[in-house]
Amino acid sequence: MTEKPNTYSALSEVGAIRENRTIFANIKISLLKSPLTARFGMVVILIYAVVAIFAPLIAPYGEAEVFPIPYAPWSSEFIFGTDQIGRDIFSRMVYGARNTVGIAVATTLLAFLIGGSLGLAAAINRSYLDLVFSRTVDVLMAIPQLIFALVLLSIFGSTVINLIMIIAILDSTRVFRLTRAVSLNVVVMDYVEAARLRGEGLGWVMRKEILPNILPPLIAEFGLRFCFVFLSIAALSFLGVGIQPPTADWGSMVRENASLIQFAKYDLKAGITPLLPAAAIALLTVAVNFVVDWFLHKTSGIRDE
Amino acid sequence: MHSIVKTILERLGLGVLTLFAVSIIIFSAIEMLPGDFGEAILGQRATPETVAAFRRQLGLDQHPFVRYIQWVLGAIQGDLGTSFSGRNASGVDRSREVVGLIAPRLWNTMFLASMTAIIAVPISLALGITTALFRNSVFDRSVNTATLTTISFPEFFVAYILILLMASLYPVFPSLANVDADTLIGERVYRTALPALTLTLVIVAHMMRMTRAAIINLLASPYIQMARLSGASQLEIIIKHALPNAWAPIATVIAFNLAYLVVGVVVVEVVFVYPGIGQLMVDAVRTRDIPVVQGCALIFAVTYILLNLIADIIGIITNPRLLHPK
Amino acid sequence: MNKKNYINHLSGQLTAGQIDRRQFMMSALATGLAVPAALTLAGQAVAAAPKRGGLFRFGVAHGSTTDTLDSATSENHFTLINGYTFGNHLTEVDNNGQLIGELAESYESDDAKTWIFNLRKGVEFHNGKSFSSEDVLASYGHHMGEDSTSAAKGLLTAVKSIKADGNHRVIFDLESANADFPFIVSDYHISIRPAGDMTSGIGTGGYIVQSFEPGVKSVLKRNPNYWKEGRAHFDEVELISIIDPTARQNALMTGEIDAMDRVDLKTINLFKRDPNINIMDVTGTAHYTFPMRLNVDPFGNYDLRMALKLAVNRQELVDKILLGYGAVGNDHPISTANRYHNSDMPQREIDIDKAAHHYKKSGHSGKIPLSASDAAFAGAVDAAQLIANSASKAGMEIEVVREPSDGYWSNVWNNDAKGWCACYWGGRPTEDWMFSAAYTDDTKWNDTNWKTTDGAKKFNRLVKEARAELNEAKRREIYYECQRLISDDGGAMVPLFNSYVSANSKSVAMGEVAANWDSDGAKCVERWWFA
Amino acid sequence: MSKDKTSQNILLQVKELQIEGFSDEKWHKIIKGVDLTLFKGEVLGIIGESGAGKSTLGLAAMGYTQPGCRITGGQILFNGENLARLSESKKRKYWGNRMTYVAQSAAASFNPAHRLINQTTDSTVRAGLKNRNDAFKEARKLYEALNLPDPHNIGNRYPHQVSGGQLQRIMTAMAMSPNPDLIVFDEPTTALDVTTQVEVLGAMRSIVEEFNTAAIYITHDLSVVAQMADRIKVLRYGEQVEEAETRVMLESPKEEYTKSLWSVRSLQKKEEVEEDIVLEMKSISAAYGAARVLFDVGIKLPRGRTVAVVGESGSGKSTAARVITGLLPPSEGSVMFSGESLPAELKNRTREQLQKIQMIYQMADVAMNPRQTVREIIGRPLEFYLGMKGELNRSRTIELLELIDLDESFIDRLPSELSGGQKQRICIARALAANPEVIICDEVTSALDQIVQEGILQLLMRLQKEFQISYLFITHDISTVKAISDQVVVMSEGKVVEQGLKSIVFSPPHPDYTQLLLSSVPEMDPDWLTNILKKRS
Repeated sequence: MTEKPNTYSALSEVGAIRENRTIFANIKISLLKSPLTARFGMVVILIYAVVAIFAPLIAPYGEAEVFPIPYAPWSSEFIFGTDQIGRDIFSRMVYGARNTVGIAVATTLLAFLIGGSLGLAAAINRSYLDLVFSRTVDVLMAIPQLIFALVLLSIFGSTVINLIMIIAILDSTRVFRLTRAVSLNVVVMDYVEAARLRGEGLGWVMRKEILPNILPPLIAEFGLRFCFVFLSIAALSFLGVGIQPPTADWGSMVRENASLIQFAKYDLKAGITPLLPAAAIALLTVAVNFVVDWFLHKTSGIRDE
Repeated sequence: MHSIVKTILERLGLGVLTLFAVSIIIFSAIEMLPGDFGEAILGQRATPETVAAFRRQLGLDQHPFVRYIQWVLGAIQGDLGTSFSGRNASGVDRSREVVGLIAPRLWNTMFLASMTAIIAVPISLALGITTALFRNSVFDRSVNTATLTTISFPEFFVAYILILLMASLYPVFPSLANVDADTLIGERVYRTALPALTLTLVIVAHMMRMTRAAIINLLASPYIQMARLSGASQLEIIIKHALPNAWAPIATVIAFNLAYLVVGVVVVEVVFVYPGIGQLMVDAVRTRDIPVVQGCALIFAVTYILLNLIADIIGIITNPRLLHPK
Repeated sequence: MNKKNYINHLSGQLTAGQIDRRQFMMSALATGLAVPAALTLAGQAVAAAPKRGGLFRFGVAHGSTTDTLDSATSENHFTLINGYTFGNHLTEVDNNGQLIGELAESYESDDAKTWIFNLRKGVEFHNGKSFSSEDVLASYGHHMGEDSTSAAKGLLTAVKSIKADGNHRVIFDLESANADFPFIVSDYHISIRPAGDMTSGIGTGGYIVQSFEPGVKSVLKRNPNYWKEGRAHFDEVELISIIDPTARQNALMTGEIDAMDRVDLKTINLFKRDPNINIMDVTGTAHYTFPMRLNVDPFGNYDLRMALKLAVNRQELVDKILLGYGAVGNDHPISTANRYHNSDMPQREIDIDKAAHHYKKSGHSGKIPLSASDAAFAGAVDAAQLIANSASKAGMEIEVVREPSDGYWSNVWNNDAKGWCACYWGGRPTEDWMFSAAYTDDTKWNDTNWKTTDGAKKFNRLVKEARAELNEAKRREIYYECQRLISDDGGAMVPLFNSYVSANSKSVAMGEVAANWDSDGAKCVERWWFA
Repeated sequence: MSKDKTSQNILLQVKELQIEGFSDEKWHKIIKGVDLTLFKGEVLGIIGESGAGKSTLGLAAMGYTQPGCRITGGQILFNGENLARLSESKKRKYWGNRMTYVAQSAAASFNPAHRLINQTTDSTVRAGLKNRNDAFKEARKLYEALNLPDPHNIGNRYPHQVSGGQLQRIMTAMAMSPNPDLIVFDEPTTALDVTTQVEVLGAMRSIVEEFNTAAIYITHDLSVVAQMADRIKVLRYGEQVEEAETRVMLESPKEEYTKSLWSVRSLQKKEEVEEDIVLEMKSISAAYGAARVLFDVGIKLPRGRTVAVVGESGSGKSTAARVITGLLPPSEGSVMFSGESLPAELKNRTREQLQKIQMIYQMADVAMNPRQTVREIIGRPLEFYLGMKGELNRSRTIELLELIDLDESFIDRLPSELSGGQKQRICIARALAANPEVIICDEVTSALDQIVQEGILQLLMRLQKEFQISYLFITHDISTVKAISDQVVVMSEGKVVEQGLKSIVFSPPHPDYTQLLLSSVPEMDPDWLTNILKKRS
């Protein structure tokens, strides 16, 4: 009984039960198997994307085109009526998709770029970098965000660029914490040690070894943060420093039309008007989170029966 | 217990450093804002003479560095200075102590925050636990969707909807929460109901989702399988086996949201005309009333630091590994 | 000078049933009032017989935690109303826009340079101190002098000295003649307070401050010893600062407050539908302007200024920015609510051809920057865009520059860095006051820098002349010419006069409403009552 | 050990059981129709390699399926009731009452938030079998019976306050507390060191005998099951291979597969002497912060030879590897490479120095980035050290794959698409790619099944011959040491206990520790445990 079992060879060893499929095939299977909520979310996101990209083709009128009748009622000419200076609300909703989602994406991307890279660096270099970054973030988080944003916007002027930069920087504190926390779990992995033993630099370790493995929670967080940018913009515009007109963004549109809601008992449609941009935000938030939940669920491998 | 005391002392030490940093940042930010108190107060009516007079009286003609040092020296001795408003050369100096200005508003803010917390925390925990228990059920999905919807509405909008429903269409609660120091507690609760509900809707989603996630995260642990195999029911598993180990992340989220209730509710304060500390700080920023801004910022930072510290302590107390080291 | 007071007095008697209608008419006509006017007055007085009592809650659109009871730094409408509620001034503007004595029973001057104010006797401050000339001296001292930080400091620079002549007479000596000086002393900053206590909210007014929470509310109780008759009807008053318009309107609709100022024009048509609410709009003296600085290129050019003035569609601005709640302006700051509004001058209308003609003549080309921010007035950016839109038809390219709200008044307005911007003027009760606030060559707020042209020189000369002129007809003539000069040659584009739009519950009653400030001249608390 | 094997004495009967598991978006069969019969008071051993479905079967015996699994056919009759059909709430009445479970990792299976005695008695009290006080008393008796130190107070501790071996015994006490009819032991000693394993096995066996409880004992280690079971069932790919009484099975296995399992280690390297020392640890002491872990350790690695460092967990053998690689600079001493002193810290070493010493890890799973393909994993050192790019890189990668008995078809796979053995081979290829002179192998076979282990060891030996690579082979497994080493270093508590040529170290006389270590390795003899316990007591 000394001979090797004839059934054995390294080549024929059976790996985990997994077929070797192309990425495309995997995506297709995932989509087919996705729960209803995730599909709903994806459809909604797709519609938003289409609307945002083709806004000028879809919107019946221009973003800043002014008509003589302010607050025109709902009609075939103006589907959702016009706003306080006579701009078509539907057209502004459509352009709003582009501006709002665009700004939100830009802001969130920037926040993740800053928070993510600093968080990663802190997690890898656990000495002085970590100390400096973590303490700085502590300090920033101890300052009320909204009021700080207000102050910064007043200092630098509330242009779209500044708005994006400031919200991104303030938001990046949370991204930093998350990235650092999840990276710490990855940093202790042997393959990271292997890369360091090989003599790889910080940049390579961050980009190639850690980043791909912390993406799922980051993407999930991205979904949430992304939605909160709308809210930050809405809150800032409530305090008077949001996106400047005539740029249509949903947060400011809610703000501009919010007072109509109190008159729902006199004019239901007018009362509903401010709900439209709010609902647009809510729908996107819910949709994004449905997809994110599903994605997290898939990637984390947690089976909750 | 030794480790807890050590942690607390360490955190408090760091907290003091954080306060320093916060005060420097806030001070420089306000310095960088265009204009000063005189210009802000006088607005269109400002003349170089009156503005100069203001600057002289308020000591704004000194170098910012000197002013900051003076402020810090005062703050260390517990003197947060006096508000710029009300100071005057002629007549009596009726400038208000920053502490006196902040105290009643802080009490209001704390009252609203506590009231919201009393409503929101049990609801979030209950929802978090039940959704974890019935995960992926219709109940779970509808609670998730509902809470997501509420957080995706801007705060002021939630407030308007509540006003419409509960003050205008069906007048249950007042739409103004204008309380003052003499308001009796019952009246206060009644007047604060709508802002508290608004904030509840705003924060429940976050806390509930995190509670749910923290519990579900633990459900994959081997000891949960062990508990099941020792005959524990689903509810028992979640309450007795998962929850005790989930307190640390839950406490962190609750602390974060409570801090938000104290520092971040300026919009709700405006809508309900609630005399809280957020509005005070925004006004002070607008008028460049630096001592008041600094005072508010310190209060906020202290709140944030203390709440986080409490969350950490809860994390230690509920974790035998940290509470009873080997 | 005391005609108005007398009529008020009569009205009070009529209301209280002390005299009958016929007596009232007789006495009123005896003062020289026209019959219809007297009839109206009598009708008002009877129909709206004021009743004593109740708690009046007023929602104010302003209010800041930095507010104080010191009138010197009164910066917003909250402190303005609050100040009028507990304090009095030497004179007041009544609800017809007439100046009447308040704490000064009467006032006189021979040369418009030395003004004598005869003070009312038997008036007591809330703290029991009786009112006398020392209080006037102290109160004025509060706003004058090098160290004063009062916003009224600029108004009183012309005062050379103030002397007391006995306990109830004060003599003001001015640097130069000013026929409108009695108007100036009605300015809301110059409240009369007891000597030695300018800041704690002790006044002689109809209400006594019970508590004051800056930026939140002010609670006041009726002054049982109020000297003014037929005023201060409510027992208690709460002024509540509600900055958010939606919250304010909600509060009114849900009965949390009884009246409010600054109705949100955007929703006014819906708001009107509430059956329990009255909307009130009054054309006042407040106006929106777009000052062009003559010392900044290219606005020194008369033709360019004229081209721009002709290229504005004023009616569109009224319709869209004010939703009709306002009136078109004629490029000068004098409102129809003022005494000497030039009604002879034709209204300037949009005239693209003429504008194009002037533009061509100016020789200018390229973009013309126009700075705006909603800090100037609500809808300023929209208004600027509408102007840009109509001017483009005349071939002018206006570039609207959005400026940050914060610090707008320091960094944009009245600043040589910006040649043209949006601006708001609250209006002044007199022509001279308005002119000397923003148009004469000696004011720091001359936001157009219109000083050196021939028109400006003439204007400045005329204003000085009018100040010393006590003859009404002559003053009218001079002021008509002043308005023409500003409108034609000046740097100001004044396309809009905004109305004060406020709302109140139908349970609140009032007489004729003043136009000099929002909320019945900011004296609604003193003047209104519960029906 | 005679048992009454009449049908009324049957405790558990599993018939034609089929279980499926869900993965990769599909249901896969895990258990393919297995029968099982267990009599009262009998211990059944289930043995098989990873993926054989032995744990799934063990849990299914309790009517329990793990999340993501489902029973698709067959019956599980416990005292005549079919557990496969019962709702979970009904099954709960059995769990923790009539049937209990002892998990592989006691450290992870105790709830960190509760005291041990509460957890020990939890199910007993819940089932209403005893009141709290009695249950506590009973538990303390069990602790005593299981030879736990301070049995009266140990229950008041929290899980993290006691050692792994003690935890495993407390978990046994927990399983015994309700005095069940059936206990399922799921690899209960796999995570323990050999010296601890002996004690735990002894304690478990005696208590099962004492209470006459029926048990299912699941393990992959034949010599362990030989000590515990009355009967042994061999599983493979979810199917039964064969089943027999323990002694019968050990002496005459019928199936080819069983025989191959029995064959254990055929591999035996002949030791060779070499004077040329490529790597040397010179009186190294090291510490993690204040905790000193290495004391004056000196190890010499001859060129082209294998030095096995053997010891139990906490002996400092892995720390030694960290010192050599520069991850942990020593507090004293130095590391010499080819006669030259290496910089203590990783960041001060040159690329050439790094290239010469490569490392292979125990868990191939976490040693490879799960998001990188085989080509990236192997190609990176080629590019990094040797500057190979593009086609050159690819062809060298394929060469390396062939060298480790894999082929080109693997080049675009992700680690998750490989088996355990294949993963470890890829790790070897990655180390090889750098053209190293020394490879540190840290427990590289301990996570693998026996057969696979053997393949890996053979590969390593072949590579050593071909490329004259020196191995520093860290392991706790004596048979592996015997298989591969030329020299042996025995470590304990941070010190070198004994070192020298394999033949010398493995032949008596031994120092005490070596003796304990060697004698604790279970043998295939069913009486081994009885004998060794007797000898030690």
